[in-house]
Amino acid sequence: MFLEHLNVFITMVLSTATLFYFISTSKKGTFPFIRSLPGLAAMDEAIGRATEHGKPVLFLSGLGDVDNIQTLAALSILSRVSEKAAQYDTPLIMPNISSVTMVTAQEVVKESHLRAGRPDTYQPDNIYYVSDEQFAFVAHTNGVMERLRPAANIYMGAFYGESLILAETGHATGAIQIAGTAETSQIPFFVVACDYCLIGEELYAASAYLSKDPKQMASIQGQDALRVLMFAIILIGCIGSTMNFEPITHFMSWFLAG
Amino acid sequence: MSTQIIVWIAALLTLCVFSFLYKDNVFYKLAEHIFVGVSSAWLFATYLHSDIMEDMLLKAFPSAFHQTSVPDWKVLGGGIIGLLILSRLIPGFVILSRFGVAFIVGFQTGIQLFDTISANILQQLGSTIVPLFTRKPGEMIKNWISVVGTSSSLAYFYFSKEQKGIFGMFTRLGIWFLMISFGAAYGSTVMTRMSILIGRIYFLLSNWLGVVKI
Amino acid sequence: MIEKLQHFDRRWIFLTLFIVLCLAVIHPFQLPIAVEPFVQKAYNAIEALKPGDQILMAFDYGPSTAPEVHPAALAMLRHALSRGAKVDMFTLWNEGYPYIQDAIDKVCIPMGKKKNVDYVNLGFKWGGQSGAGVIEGMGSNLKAVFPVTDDGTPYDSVPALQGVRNFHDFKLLLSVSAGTPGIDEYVRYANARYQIPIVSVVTRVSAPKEFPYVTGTQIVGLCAGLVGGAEYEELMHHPGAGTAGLFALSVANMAVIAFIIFGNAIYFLGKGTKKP
Amino acid sequence: MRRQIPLIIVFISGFTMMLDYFFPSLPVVHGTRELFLNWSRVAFSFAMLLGVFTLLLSNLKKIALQQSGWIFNAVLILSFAVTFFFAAQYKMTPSGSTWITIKGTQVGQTGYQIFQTVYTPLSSSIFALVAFFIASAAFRAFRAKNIEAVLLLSAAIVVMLGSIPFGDLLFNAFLSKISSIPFGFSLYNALHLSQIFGEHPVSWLSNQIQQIPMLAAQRAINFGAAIGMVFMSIKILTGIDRSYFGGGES
Repeated sequence: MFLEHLNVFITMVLSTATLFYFISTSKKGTFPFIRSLPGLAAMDEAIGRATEHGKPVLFLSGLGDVDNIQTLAALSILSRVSEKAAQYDTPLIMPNISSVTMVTAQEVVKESHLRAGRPDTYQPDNIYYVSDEQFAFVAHTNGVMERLRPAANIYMGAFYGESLILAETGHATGAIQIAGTAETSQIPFFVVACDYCLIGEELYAASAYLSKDPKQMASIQGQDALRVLMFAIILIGCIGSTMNFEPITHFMSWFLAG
Repeated sequence: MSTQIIVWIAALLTLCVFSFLYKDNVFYKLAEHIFVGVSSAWLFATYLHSDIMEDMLLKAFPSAFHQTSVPDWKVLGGGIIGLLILSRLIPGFVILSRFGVAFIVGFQTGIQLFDTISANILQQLGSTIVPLFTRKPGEMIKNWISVVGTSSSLAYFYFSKEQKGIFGMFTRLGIWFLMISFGAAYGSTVMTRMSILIGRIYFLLSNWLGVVKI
Repeated sequence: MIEKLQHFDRRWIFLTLFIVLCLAVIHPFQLPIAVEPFVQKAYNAIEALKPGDQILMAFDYGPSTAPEVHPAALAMLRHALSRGAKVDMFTLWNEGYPYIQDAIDKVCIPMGKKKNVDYVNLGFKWGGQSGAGVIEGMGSNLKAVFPVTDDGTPYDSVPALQGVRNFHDFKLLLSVSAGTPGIDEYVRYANARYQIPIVSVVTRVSAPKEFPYVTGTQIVGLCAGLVGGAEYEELMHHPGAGTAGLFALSVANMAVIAFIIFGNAIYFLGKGTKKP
Repeated sequence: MRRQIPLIIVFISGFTMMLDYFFPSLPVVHGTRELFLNWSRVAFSFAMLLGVFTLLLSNLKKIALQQSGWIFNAVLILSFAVTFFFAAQYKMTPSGSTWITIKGTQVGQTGYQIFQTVYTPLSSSIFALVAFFIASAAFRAFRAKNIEAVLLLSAAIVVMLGSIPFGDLLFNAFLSKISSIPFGFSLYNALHLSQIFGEHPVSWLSNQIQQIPMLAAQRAINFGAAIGMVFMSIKILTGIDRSYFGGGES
């Protein structure tokens, strides 16, 4: 039982340890270098453009419910986007496919308005539920894009078959489009049809990056450390397997058994 | 041409949706509002039956459904969490709705965390590891491409270093692999999406107009 | 001229595509079919079933994806039943329910198979967005998740389900999947925990995402989309909806390639004129 | 303190699942997983009530205020009411829920018919829009502007050709054309290309692209996404990331 999942346990302990190690170093005042992420700079610009044209910003957190980590990352990004929008006094519209996400997003946006010092401009009606059906949600969102002509469309979270419908309709309405998803099958469509696309892990990194919280930034460093480790495992594993060196191959087949 | 009213309704709704391709119009708007209404009602009704009735009430109060099984009060917990989330409808109770969300977030995160480590990291790493030198040249080329492809693409996601110099070249290679994969994925999706459109066209030409016989 | 083409209205593309596909549907041609290795693997896995083996079949798709995956689902069901396997069908998608009925009408009944003896319709079970609960539940205790079959027969009185408790009693999980919950969840919750081999039918678009799991022995065979269905029908020598749709699909692909070439032509011609 | 309670709930429920994963036979956690999953299913359905309530409310408001296009809001309310009236009439049979109609009447059947006549075609028609957009996006964005774009579009074209029988037909026709040119065909022969490619060279190439470089890149994306998810999960469980609750710094 426990021993059966020992490898999973080790990986988890290792990840947690790296995270807390980098958090502890970050407190000493070392602010890590993080390479620029596509679209994050454009996000402010897009909101600014929406303000100039007096158009709203459209934010979608995907089809996931709050039981999907991508949705939580999206809500985390929403928190920063809506803060910016509140500062600029630009309305942010967010149709939802799930009631629980709607509730949570309303909280997020309300808090952002508080942080921006504009609690009076918070409009709960702008964050609303449409339908639990994927394509009813899409049909509605398409209509919103055509009728309200938002100047910026931000798609973050778990998207599925509808990604291209949204992105192409959005393009036709002339909006700046910034997408981010970890759904491997939908990344190509966002890459092709949107102006900027956060690929896979960049979605999670963006949510940490935008928070400007040293603890969150530390997690990006932790992710990188884990990546280096994976790289090493691949390298050592491949060499071991080429030379048929038993200690390595045995260890790998135990550790990577899942 | 079909004489069934349901086929006509379905066909006209299909055309209403397709009219959006020309531009947003009254017919699309009509179809959109019908769809939102119908779908949320339908799903709501199904979830009422399947979850609230069957998964909660039936198990907690079997006698009310003329069943003899032992009542399982624990299942009412779901209802309580649901009510917590609903409580935000009453002003001043917003904090309670957070408790419900917190529960769902916490335990779903807990479930997914370990399964992701196991299935998406460890097992996948296991399949990435291949011998780099073998007797079969074809297999060797394949193995090299996959190892180099995976590791260079993995390097692209490395955030703590500027993509410059040799590292930059390596990540550039990673981007090429990513681009090939996006292109190939796009190409293979064309089929998928076209199948669905063809399904609709079959419906229009065969079930509705009767031009095609299958 | 080039100037005009650069502001080419995309609605012409929509119209061309629609007309071309209508024509292809009206006048189809039979095309030769090459079978992909993953489809062959799926076929072999089902071919290896012995009479009396239990398999689970999940119909996790809806009307929007059915044109793609339903033909392959029917072909596989036909194959499994012809090997004498007992098929227990269910769906985690509310929209998937009618397709079980359709499969029974089109495959099980014409083959003379008996309800609850040769095949079982367990019906629909909602498992939340991720379906984890139901899959987990089925893994430990199938009866707890499906106390009755779709027609109301109590679990214990179904002849086909005698002695079936959980995933360990099944030879194969046949997942026809078009999203979430679907194949990913079965890999994660059913295969990772209970090691049940999975044969899957997926949409073409999600197929590449599953490729890693096919080589990783988690999924033992994979049929991708309508083409996968046509290929499976070819292996079974029983042409159906998959084969019929293949010509129209081919035309559609050629049309998209033509649009790409056209787009590039405009781009390069435009570049030529801009330089001076 | 009020801020802390949700975080404590997150931690406890997450930790319980951890115990369940590593010590499934521990009496304290045994069965909690199934119970929790049942709870969350029920809770989501309850929450849908909230969504539906707000949906109806906002539409009724628009009708009451006679805002522009209120007639469409009326259509929405009407379609909801009619569908719900019929769909809700599927009856609970004593043995569980089935799709059996009330005492053989056709009421429940009508609900199902609405699903088949309205829901199904609308859902698939909207999805079918992707087919049009996939063509227009290919036309617009697949332009050979740089090496990345060239890789993107050539991979797409090869896979598109390779997944249909046309691709091989075209290529083989092309081969028989160049066989009339002595040099072209002898080059093909000299490299033993036909032995590698077989009878279906284009679909062979398309499969290779999908199974080697594409799989490699996708693995990397999956790794990245998984790493990101693992760290996000740890941050959520330990309360470092609470932005989804709307608030940063407690």
